[in-house]
Amino acid sequence: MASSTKSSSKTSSKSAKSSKNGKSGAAGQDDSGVGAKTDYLELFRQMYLIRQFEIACGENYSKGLIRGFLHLYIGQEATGVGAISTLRDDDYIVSAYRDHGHALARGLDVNRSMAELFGRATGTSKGKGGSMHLFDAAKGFMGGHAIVAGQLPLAAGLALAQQYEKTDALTICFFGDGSTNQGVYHETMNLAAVWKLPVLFFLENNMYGMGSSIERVRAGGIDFYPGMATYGIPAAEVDGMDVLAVKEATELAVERIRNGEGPQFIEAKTFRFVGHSLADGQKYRGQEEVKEWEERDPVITFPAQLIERGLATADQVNEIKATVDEQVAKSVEFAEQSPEPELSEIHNDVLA
Amino acid sequence: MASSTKSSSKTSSKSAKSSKNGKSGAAGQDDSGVGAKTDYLELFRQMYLIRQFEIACGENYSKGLIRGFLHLYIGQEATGVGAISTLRDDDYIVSAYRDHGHALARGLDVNRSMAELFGRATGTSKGKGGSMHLFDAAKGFMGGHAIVAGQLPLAAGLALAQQYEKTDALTICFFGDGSTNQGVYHETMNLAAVWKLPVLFFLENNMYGMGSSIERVRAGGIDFYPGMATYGIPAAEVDGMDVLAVKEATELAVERIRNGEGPQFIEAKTFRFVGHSLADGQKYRGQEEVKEWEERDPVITFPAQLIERGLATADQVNEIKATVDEQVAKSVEFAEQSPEPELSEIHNDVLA
Amino acid sequence: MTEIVLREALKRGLEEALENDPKVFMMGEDIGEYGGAYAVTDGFLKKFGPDRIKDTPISEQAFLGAGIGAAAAGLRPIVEFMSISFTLVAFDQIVNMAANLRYMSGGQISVPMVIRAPTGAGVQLGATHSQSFETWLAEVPGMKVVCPSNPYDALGLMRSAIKDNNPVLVAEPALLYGAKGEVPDEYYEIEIGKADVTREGSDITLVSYGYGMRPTNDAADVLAARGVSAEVIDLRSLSPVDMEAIVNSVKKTNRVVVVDNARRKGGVMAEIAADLQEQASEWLDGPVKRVGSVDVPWPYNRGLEREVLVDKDNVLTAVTEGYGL
Amino acid sequence: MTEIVLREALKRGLEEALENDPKVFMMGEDIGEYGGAYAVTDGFLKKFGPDRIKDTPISEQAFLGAGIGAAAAGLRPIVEFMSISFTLVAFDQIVNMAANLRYMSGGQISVPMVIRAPTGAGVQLGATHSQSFETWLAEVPGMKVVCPSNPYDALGLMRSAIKDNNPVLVAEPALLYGAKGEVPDEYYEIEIGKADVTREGSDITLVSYGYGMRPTNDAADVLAARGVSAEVIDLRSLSPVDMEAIVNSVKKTNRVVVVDNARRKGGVMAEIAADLQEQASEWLDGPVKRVGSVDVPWPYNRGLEREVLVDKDNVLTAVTEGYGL
Ligand SMILES: Cc1ncc(C[n+]2csc(CCOP(=O)(O)OP(=O)(O)O)c2C)c(N)n1
Ligand SMILES: Cc1ncc(C[n+]2csc(CCOP(=O)(O)OP(=O)(O)O)c2C)c(N)n1
Ligand SMILES: [Mg+2]
Ligand SMILES: [Mg+2]
Repeated sequence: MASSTKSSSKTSSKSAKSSKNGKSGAAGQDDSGVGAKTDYLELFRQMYLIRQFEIACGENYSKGLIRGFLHLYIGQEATGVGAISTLRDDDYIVSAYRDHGHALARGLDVNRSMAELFGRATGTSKGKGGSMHLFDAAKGFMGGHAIVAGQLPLAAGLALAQQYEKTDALTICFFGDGSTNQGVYHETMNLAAVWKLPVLFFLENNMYGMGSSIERVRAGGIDFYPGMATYGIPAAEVDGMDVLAVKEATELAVERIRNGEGPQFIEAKTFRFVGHSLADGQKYRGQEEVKEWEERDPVITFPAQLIERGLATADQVNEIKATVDEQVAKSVEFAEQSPEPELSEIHNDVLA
Repeated sequence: MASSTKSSSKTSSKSAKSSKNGKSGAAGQDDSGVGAKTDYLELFRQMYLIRQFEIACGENYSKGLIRGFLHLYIGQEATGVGAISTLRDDDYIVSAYRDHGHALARGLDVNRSMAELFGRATGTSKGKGGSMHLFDAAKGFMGGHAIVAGQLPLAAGLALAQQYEKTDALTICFFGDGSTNQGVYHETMNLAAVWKLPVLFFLENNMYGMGSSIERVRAGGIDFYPGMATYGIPAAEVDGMDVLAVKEATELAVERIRNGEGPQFIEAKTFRFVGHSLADGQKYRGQEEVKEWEERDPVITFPAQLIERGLATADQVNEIKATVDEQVAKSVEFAEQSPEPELSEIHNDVLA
Repeated sequence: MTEIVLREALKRGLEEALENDPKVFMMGEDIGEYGGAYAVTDGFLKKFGPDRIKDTPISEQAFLGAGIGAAAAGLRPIVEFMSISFTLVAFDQIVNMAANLRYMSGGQISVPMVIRAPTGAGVQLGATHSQSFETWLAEVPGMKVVCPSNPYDALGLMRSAIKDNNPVLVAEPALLYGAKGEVPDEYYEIEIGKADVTREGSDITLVSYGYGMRPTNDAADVLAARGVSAEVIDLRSLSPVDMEAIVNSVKKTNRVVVVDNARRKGGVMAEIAADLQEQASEWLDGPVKRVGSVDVPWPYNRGLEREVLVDKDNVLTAVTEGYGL
Repeated sequence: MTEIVLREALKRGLEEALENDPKVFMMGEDIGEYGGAYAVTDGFLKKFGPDRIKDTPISEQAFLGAGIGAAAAGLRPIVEFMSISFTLVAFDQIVNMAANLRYMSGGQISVPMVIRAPTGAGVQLGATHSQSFETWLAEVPGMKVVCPSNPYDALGLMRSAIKDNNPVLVAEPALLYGAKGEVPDEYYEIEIGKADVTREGSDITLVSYGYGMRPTNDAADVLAARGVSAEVIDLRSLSPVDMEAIVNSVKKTNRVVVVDNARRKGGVMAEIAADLQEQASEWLDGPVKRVGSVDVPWPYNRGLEREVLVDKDNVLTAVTEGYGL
C-alpha cells in the first residue's frame, strides 16, 4: 500500500512531497471503519461500483440499449475515486467524455446515471446528453464534455467564479494525455496561472489517446508534469493505480489551492484496460502491455491489501461487493423500465 | 559589436553557443566590402531601408494614402535583417502582420511593396492584401498573416513539404510574444518536433502584444525559450538589437536544421519604438522605457560601430543613406502614380 | 434626450450593469490598460478595478471558455472580442459549448453571457479582418444574436443582452461606433427578438440591420423622391428573427427587398427570404429580392472594397428588377 | 461494374491518388496504426508508409494548417478530420487561411488540399458530435464543398477533389459509409459544381444531397405510388451549387421542395430556396418549400434524435402543403 508521489523537478519545493514507503500517508494514520479519517472501504466501494457499472454498460451497449460512443473507465478507477474523495460539496468537478467514473465518485445517483446512458426521461440530462454528457449541477458535477480539451476553459471559468465570489471552493478538471495536444489546453494553463485561479488540473495519463501512444504524437516523452514549469504551475506525478497515493497527492494540492496558492497540476499514470470506446479493436497495442497493467488493477489489489494489513475483513469486502452488484443490477432495471422522453422534449432546454 | 547568444538551460548543449566578447563571431572574421563573408554595409543598408520605408509609410498613412491597420517595424530591424541574411533562395519565409521588414530584408521589390500598401494594381498582391498581407511567392515570401499565430502551422506545412521532397531547404517563421498565448502556437511546436520538421521558429519578443506587457498576460516571466524544453526543441536567446548576434545565432540554427536536426527556436529580445499600430496612443507604457531601448537603436549604433572599428567609412554610410532615401522616395512616387486596380478585379483570384 | 455616439451608448449600458450588478464583469484583450481597441471600455479599469475589468492574454478559446464557466457558476460575464473575425479561433467554445450546454444538461445549466464584437468590413482591413460571423452564430440554436444600427438600439439591446439568461452575441458594426443618435435619459430596454419599423410606408418593404441600414435608408430616400413609399424594418435581433413584423409589413406593401451588409451568400437574409416567400407567398406581388455584399473575400483596396460592399444602388436595382419601381 | 460500399469507394479514390501522384499524402488522427475511425484508411500505413500516411496528434489547427502550408508549397495533402464536428477548432485555419490565401496574395498561392470529414447526425452522439458544418463551409468563397450520397459519386467526386487546385471539403455522410452501390471499373470523374438528376419526373422537383437523399428518394417512391411523378436532384456539390440544373427542372415541373439533412435554419437549402424563388419565379406554381432537421441541438435519445432528423414524412407534408399533391 505504498503511496508514491513524484514532483516536477522545476517545482519540487512547491509540489506534492514524496511520501515514505510502507505505512505511508493517510494509510498509516488510522484504521478502517466509520469516522476514520480515511474510509478505506468507502474508497473500495466506489472503485468497485464504477467497475461494475462500466461492465454493465458494456453489456447493455452490446445489447443495443446504450448507444452512441461509450468510453469506459475500467482500469482508471483509482484516480477518479482518490481525487474526488478529497473534495467538498461546494467544489466543482469537470470531466471529459470518459466521465462515468467521476460522476459516480461524486455520488451521482446510480439509477439516473444509468438511465441517462439508456437515454431515458429519468436520466441526469433527461436522456438528451448520453454517456459523454453526464451532468448534475446540484452536486457541482458540471459535465461530461466530448470535444477533446474543450472542458478546460470551462473549469477555469468555474474557478474564476469561485475566486470572484471570494470563497475557498475550487474546481477540479479531469482530462487525458491526448488533450494536451489541443491548443486550448495551453491557453487555459496560462490563463489560470496568470489569474491564480483555484483550479486543480488533473491529468489522467493512460498512455493512449484513442489509438495513439504518447510517443507517436508528442515530443518530449511520456511525462507531462514537467512542462508546467513554463506556467509556474506546481505539478506532481502520482501512481494512478494507487488510490491512496492519488488521495494524498490531491489533498496536498487541494490544500494549497484553498490557501490561495493558485492552480495546481497532478499527473496520474494510469491505464484503460479496455478499448478507447466500444468500437475499438485495439490493433495498435499488444495485449502484454495491457496484462502488465492489469496486474496492478486497483479494484483487486486494493481490497487484497486492506485485508492483508488488517484494515478490512474479507467479509466486509464481500458484503460491499454484494451490495454494489445489486445496486448496479437495479440501476439497469431502473433504466430499462424508465420511460422514453416525450417527443415534444426536443424543443425544451434550448433557451433559458 | 559584441554579439551575444544565451541558450535555454535545458538544451544548452544543443543550442546556440555563447560567443566571445569583443571581436566575436562573424564580425571578427573579415572586413566589409564586396565578397566578404559578412557584408556589414549590406546589413546596414537593409536596416536603414526598412527604417526609412516605415517612416514613409507612417507619413502616407497620416495623409490617408495608406489605410487599414498599419504596423511598423521600427526598432526591430536588426532581428529580421540578421535572421534573413542567413537564408538561401529556396528557403521559405513566413511573417505576421508586422511584415514590411521581413519582406524588404528578403529583397521584395521596394516599389511594389509600397504600391501594395497604397492598394495599387502594381502592388505585390495587386492591392488586395495590404500592409498585413504582403506576399512574393517567387521569392519564397509566403506572407504576411494577420490572425495572431495563424501563420505558424502554415510554416510547419511549408517545412513539411521541404522535408517530404527531401531537400535541405528550410522555413523560417517570425511571430511575436503575444502569439505564444494562442493555442495553435503550442500545437505547432509539438507537431514540428514530433515530425522533426526543418523549421526555424523565430520569436521577436518586443515585450508587448498590443497594449499588454508580457508580465500582465503571461505566467512564467518574459523568457519564452526555456519553454521549448517541453517539446525538446533546441532554443536560444539572442540580443535582437544586435544584428550580428542575430545573424550568428540564426546561422547556427540554420546549420542544424539543414543537418536534419529538426526544428529550432530563437528568441530575440527586441522592441518596437512606436505604437502597436498607427492607432495606438501608447497609454500603457512610459516613454522612459522606450527611450532606454532607443539608445540601442541598431540603425544608429551599428553604422557607428562599423566606423569606429574601421569596417566602414562615414562616406560609405552616407552614400548608402542617400541611395536608400532616394529609393524610398521613388517608391512612394511609384505607388502614387500606379493605377488603382480595375473594379472587375474583385472577382479574380477567388478560385484557382 | 441626449445626442451621443453609438460607442457612448454601449459604454453607458456596460457601465450601468457594472454599477448595478456585482455579478457582472468584463474580460477581453486590451480592454483595461489600453482602454479597448475601439475605446468602448475606456476608463473602466480605473473605475471598476482589475477584478471586474480583466485584461486577457490573446487566448480567445480560453477566455471565452472561462466566460462560459463563470456564467455556468452564476456570474454574468461580458466578453469582448477585438474583432468578430477573431471569434473563429473560439468558435468551438461558442458553438459546441456555450450554445449546447443547456440542452446537453437537460436544462440544468444556463450560460448568461454576453459576447461583444465589432463586426463588418469597410475600413480596408482585408480578407481576414473584415468578416461578419454574426450570420453564422445567428443560426446556432441555444444562443441569441443582436446587432444595433444606432445609439438608441445599442443601449436598449445591450441592457437586454446583459439581463438575458442565454449566451447573447452583440455584434457591433465597426463602422458605426461614431454614429450619432438621440438617447432618452429615462431607462428603457429593447426586447430581443422584436424588429423595429423605422419608417412607415405603403409601396415596398425594405429589411436590413446594423450597418446595412445605411444603404437601406439611403435607398428609401431616393425612392421617396421618386414617389415610392418604402416601409423600412430594422431587424435589431438576428436570432430570433421577428418574422411576424416582416410578414405584417409585406401584407401591406406586397413587395419586399432584404439587404445584407455581409456577404449575400449565407447571410441572415437568405434564411429570411427563404422563409418569407413561403410564409407570405399569397401577399407577395413578386419574388423576395435579396441584395448583399459580393461573394468574394474582402479586398484591401478602397475602391475594390466599396465595390464588394452593398450600397444604395444595389438596393435600388433590386427594387426595380423585382417590382419595376 | 462492381457493387461496393461507400467506404470502399472513398478508399479506392484515395488509394489511386496515392499510387499515381507522389505529391499526394494523407494526414489525420489515427488514420495510420488505428486504420481510421471509420476504417476508410485501413491498411494504408502498411501500403504507403509513414511519410505518406501521417498519424497526427489531436491538434486540428496545427495539422490542418500544415496541410495548407504543404499545399502552398506544391504538395497535394488530404487531411482527415475524425468528425466534421471537430473542424470547428480549426475553423480559423480553414476559413481565414485556406480559403483566403489565394485572394490575399493576388493569385500567387494556391491551396490544392482535400479536407475529408464524416458529417451528420443519426448515431446518437449528442449535440457536440452531430454537427453538419459543411453548410457553413459551403458559404465561404475560395473553397469548394462536395457531399456524395452513394459509392459512385463518392469515387467520382473524390477523384475530382484531389485533382482540384483549391481547398475542397469532402463531407462524407457518416450514416452512409456502409451504403452499397455500383461502381464502374473504368475510370471516370464527376465534375465539381454539377448536380445529378437521379430520377426524371414531371410533377414536382425534389432537391437534396448526401444523407438527405434517403428521405427524398423514399418520398419520391410514395409520391409515385400516388401517381405523382417526382424529379429528384442530387446536388453532389454544395459549392458551387448547380442552380442551372435546379432551375431547368423547375421549368418543367413548376413545383419544388428542397430538403436539408442538416438543420433547416441556415442550411444549404436556405440559400437555394432564396435564389430559386428569384430565379424561377415565373415558372413556379407556389413557393419553394423547404424542409430540414429541427432547429435544436442534437439530442442523444434515439427517439428524440429521429424526431429532429428530417424524414420522408416531412418531405411529403411539404409537397402537400406547398402544392396540394
Ligand atoms: C477536438 C477533438 N478532436 C478529436 C476528437 C476525437 N477523440 C475523442 S477521444 C480522443 C482521444 C483522446 O485521448 P485522451 O485525451 O488521452 O483521453 P482518453 O480517451 O485516453 O481518456 C479523440 C481523438 C474529439 N472528440 N475532439
Ligand atoms: C486571434 C487574434 N486575436 C487578436 C488579434 C488582434 N491583435 C493583432 S496584433 C495583436 C498583438 C500581438 O502581439 P505580438 O504577437 O507580441 O506581436 P507584435 O505586435 O508585438 O509584433 C493583437 C492582440 C488578432 N489579430 N488575432
Ligand atoms: Mg489517454
Ligand atoms: Mg509583441
